Amino acid sequence: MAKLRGTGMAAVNYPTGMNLGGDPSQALVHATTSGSFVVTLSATDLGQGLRTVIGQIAAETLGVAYDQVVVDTADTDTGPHDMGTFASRATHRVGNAVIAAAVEARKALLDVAAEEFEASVDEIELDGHGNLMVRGVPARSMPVAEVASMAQFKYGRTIAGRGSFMKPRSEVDPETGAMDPDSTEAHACTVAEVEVDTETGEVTVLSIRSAYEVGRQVNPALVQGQITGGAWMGMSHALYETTAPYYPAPDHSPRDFSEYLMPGPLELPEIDCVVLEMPSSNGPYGVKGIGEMTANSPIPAIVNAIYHATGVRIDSLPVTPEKILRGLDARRP
Amino acid sequence: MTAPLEVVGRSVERSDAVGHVTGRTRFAADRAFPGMLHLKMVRSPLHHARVRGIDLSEAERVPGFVRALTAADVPHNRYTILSLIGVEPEEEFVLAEDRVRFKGEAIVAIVAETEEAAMEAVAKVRLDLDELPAVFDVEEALKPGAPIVTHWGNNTFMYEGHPCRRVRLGDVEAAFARADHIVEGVYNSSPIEHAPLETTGCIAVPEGGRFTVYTNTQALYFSLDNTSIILQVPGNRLHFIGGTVGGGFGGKVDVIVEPIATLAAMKTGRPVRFVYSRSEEMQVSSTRSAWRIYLKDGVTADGRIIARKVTSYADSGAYSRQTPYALTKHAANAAGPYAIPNVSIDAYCVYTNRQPTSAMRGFGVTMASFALEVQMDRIAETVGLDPWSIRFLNAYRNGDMKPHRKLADDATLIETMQAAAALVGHELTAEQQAMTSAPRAGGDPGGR
Amino acid sequence: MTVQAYLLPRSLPEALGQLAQHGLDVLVMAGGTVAMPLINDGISLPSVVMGLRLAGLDGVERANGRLRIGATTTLTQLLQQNAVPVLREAARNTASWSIRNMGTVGGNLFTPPPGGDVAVALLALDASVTLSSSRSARVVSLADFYTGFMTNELAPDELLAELWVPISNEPTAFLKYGRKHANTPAVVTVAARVTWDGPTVADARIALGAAGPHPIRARDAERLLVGTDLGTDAIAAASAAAARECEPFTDAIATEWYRRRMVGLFVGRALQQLAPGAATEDR
Amino acid sequence: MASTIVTFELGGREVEVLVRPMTTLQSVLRNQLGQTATKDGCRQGGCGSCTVLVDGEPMASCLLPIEDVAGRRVTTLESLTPAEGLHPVQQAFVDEYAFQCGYCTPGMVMLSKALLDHDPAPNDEAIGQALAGNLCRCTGYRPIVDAIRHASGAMSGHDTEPVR
Repeated sequence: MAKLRGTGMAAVNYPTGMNLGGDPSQALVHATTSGSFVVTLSATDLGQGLRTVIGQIAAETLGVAYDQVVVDTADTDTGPHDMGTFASRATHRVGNAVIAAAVEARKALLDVAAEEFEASVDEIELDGHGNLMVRGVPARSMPVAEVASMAQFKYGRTIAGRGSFMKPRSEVDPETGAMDPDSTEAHACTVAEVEVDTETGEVTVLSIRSAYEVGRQVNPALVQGQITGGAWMGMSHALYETTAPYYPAPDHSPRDFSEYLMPGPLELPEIDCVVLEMPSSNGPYGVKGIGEMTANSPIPAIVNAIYHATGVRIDSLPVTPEKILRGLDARRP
Repeated sequence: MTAPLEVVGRSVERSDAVGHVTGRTRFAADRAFPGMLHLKMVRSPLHHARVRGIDLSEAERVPGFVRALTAADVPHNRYTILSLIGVEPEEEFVLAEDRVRFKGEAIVAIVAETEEAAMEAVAKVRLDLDELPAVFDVEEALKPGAPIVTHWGNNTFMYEGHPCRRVRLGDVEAAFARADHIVEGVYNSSPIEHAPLETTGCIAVPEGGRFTVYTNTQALYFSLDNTSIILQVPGNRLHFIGGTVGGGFGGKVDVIVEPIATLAAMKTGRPVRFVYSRSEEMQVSSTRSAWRIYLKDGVTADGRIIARKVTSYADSGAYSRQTPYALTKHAANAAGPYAIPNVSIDAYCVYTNRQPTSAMRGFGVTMASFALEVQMDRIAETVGLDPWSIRFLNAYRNGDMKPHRKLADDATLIETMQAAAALVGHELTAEQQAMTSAPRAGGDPGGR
Repeated sequence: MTVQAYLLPRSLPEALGQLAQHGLDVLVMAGGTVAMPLINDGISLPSVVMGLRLAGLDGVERANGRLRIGATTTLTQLLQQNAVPVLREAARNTASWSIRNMGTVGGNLFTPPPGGDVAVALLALDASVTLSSSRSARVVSLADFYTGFMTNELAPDELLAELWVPISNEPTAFLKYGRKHANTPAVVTVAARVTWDGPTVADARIALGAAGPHPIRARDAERLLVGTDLGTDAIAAASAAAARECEPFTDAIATEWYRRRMVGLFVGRALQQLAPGAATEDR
Repeated sequence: MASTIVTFELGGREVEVLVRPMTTLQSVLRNQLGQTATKDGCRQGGCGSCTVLVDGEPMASCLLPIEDVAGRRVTTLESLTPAEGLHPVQQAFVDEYAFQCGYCTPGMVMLSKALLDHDPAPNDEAIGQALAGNLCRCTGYRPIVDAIRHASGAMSGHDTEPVR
């Protein structure tokens, strides 16, 4: 029994968002009289943590603490229009919309404070911990909650903001394909290490190590989560998954999780990554989308590593043990 | 933004963390309503067939049966997600009319008092089907005489008069003629299931002349607007509530359950629950397309790629759903993150008698990246370079024009590769270490 | 069909009586890990179901040189018994923890391939089963129990009540090869046992899972081992014979070609564990 | 079709339900008792999202007729969650970001709780073996394995830093 080891790499780019018929998102922000800010959206959270990062972006822009922001998503009676959560677009599009709404709401808040302090609005600042003050005069300070309450009960005003972001529609030139299909590009480079059993063709992925460039990480733990989960999904796509195991034949299509193969907790490789931040020109705080791309580079990196280990180049996914074994057989004297 | 960031960049606790670990997070199908009915679907057992008749008589006698819905009950029986943004033609049916084009296609919706009664009634619907020849391979589907899946006479989606999405930059044939090496590869993938742990589903509830639909869609307004079109009711009579989705990965952009569940709620005046079983999720719901990608590269002796020709076929299955857009997205990315002066891309969206395919995480790009990055290693081997060097040599930079004629402005491939090399301890040459993605001197060179 | 009645007998006689009364109309279920998914999905629409979980048929005990295993002994209970290493290995490699807490040894005999790993081990151990009806009880060798894909010796009025495993100290090996390291359907399962007469093999058992319509014996391979020293040549010959005589199938997990190849490989690997000079902990 | 009354213990309380024959424990919990922490991912015993403990042992509640549970002790995530704060396993899942969409999380927490009851200091192999029937499509499992190791430390009094 021989076990062969090999290393493979892949480098990829991935577009943020799309241009489908114009790609807009909207957000509304308003302050309650208790001083919390409600961000209202119709975008949904798929588990990537959209609500959390949108709350962070809103808090940053408003100049208040993260726990003062409530994100209310996914109700068409209350949330303004959104295209949906796909195409690595949500943090970028909704984030930009939320910044616009938060800027407007913040301005309304500062206006009330300025009036109350009898100061110019340019002199008012937020300390990020829930207080408004006249710059350089700590004595003239007031909690956001108090100003928000005053806006309603003393001045009869709303503290609210509207925001939208749209990537305009880009028609595709049918002859040349000229188009503007996305907003920015994130990048990844993955190195995978595998071990192949030459008698069974079985592949063990030993490690998946990647560098990602994602513009700006709003929440590094959530970025790490995408990278770790994506590396697993990429490995799963590379070696296991198919709804047509003998494509193009339609037979033997899996009906359940015992037939639909995916690696489990005993197949985990070492997963490691570094994340670079080179802010994009158009993302909120420089964000680029990485929700989708994390499954991409691991696939060719693993396939290239198998070639490096065995000399067998497999050009069809998934790379099953049988394909490798047949490839090894063809090379055996 | 020059001020230091306070909240952005911090790993704050997820706002849904406590909800998730306590099970209090409410998913769409975690709700129950008094008098709620259950919808189950009668599906085609054949890959391709003419529908001659539907006999509901036995099903109607099952205790708990409430009613059946067929194509005639659907006000606008066309299910074409992208019609919202003007993508034509309308070609899929909410419930099948005279023909079924894939195994699992919905034919009759059964609404019953309990799930068990609905399943029993489904089993008792008798279908009279005439099996038709079927096609399962993207290139077989394009041959003369292949069974035709669509209603317009061939098996490709038409892009403004072309059977494929085209990208053209420079002159690939001339560049092939002067290349030192021609490197070719054919790359295949098979369909992949999203496999979210929570299956696709919704509950439609009649409420005072309106319908509230609790759904796990990834795109509330896609779902609402499509439901409005299919049911021919104004959007203001629909109220869609989503929230946390139990895994999407693109599969829940399909708007597949809401229109029929809402119709059933309209017809019965009662809440209706329609949630896919796991086998429906596996065998009926959209998958990631299978791809076949032909790559032909012209390369100089020192490893520069001077021409790349890409011919791609995505297996859309029986209907379009989001796949026509996948090919456009594919075409914009099919040359990879490399500076190649001559590029020709033909990307075909091909119909077969397979379960329809749609969006999935990275769609249009994931399999392009697989093909391109294996091809890059082939090129490296052909010219005698290592895998890192071939990529550094050809990496795109800011200011380079991509094949779809957009100037690169956020390129960081070089920096990303440098970081990966450092992470794994791969030693780069001094030249590679010194490279950046900054625009080339003199702008985008025609003769780079 | 919506289930009209769920019978939960509290003893074997009660179960047999209910079975006699309902006959073919009753679906008998033990752990539910095979039947319940089909019922939940409306693929199986039984009117009357009999559950055996409370019928007192579980338990493992030694009696007269044999191990008696009650049919509804769960795989977890089997795993906790140290009596027979190969059964422990088979149970440990079946399904997931939750499913092992529910699935039963008796039920494993009715699990369609590529399932049924415990049955493979039992076959290699020359196990037999007691088939009881309200009229009588008969003991059938497991090797004679299966008659085809999802068919067997069980008459409509009979229940599989218990299993009998001869206790011996003969070396055994159990190997399951799947695409994952746990909770995985088998590409192939091999259980092997060798009886030595001094330095030569007196008798051998090689049982295969996922290599036929039900767990099967590789009888040609077994015969080829008798009289040999289980050396390299003998193992190679037996492996090749097993690969020839098995009847594997193609499913979502693997093709017939690949399974046949893996039968040869894993029969070889199992026999190597039993060969003289193999690491002693396997003996 | 005669309905029957079944009595069992749920989170320390005796509950009595009137059910049609062979209603599953999963269905009773979700549809009759409103305990929707127990999820519904496949009804085939294949995903682990409906894992509950019966007499302390993890089982797939989608495969368990409620009649079989009569008189037994059922523990769900609702019964595991303290009135205030979180169980150490829950806290470890929060600290390690051991979920994304959250749909597998209730089953994962129940399974992890059972594992640590049986083996207070499991190694990665033991964790992997135990978890192999509980699927997660988002995280790649690593954060879940880390959370269990972290919870193991916390519960044994050797409160460890989050692994991350």
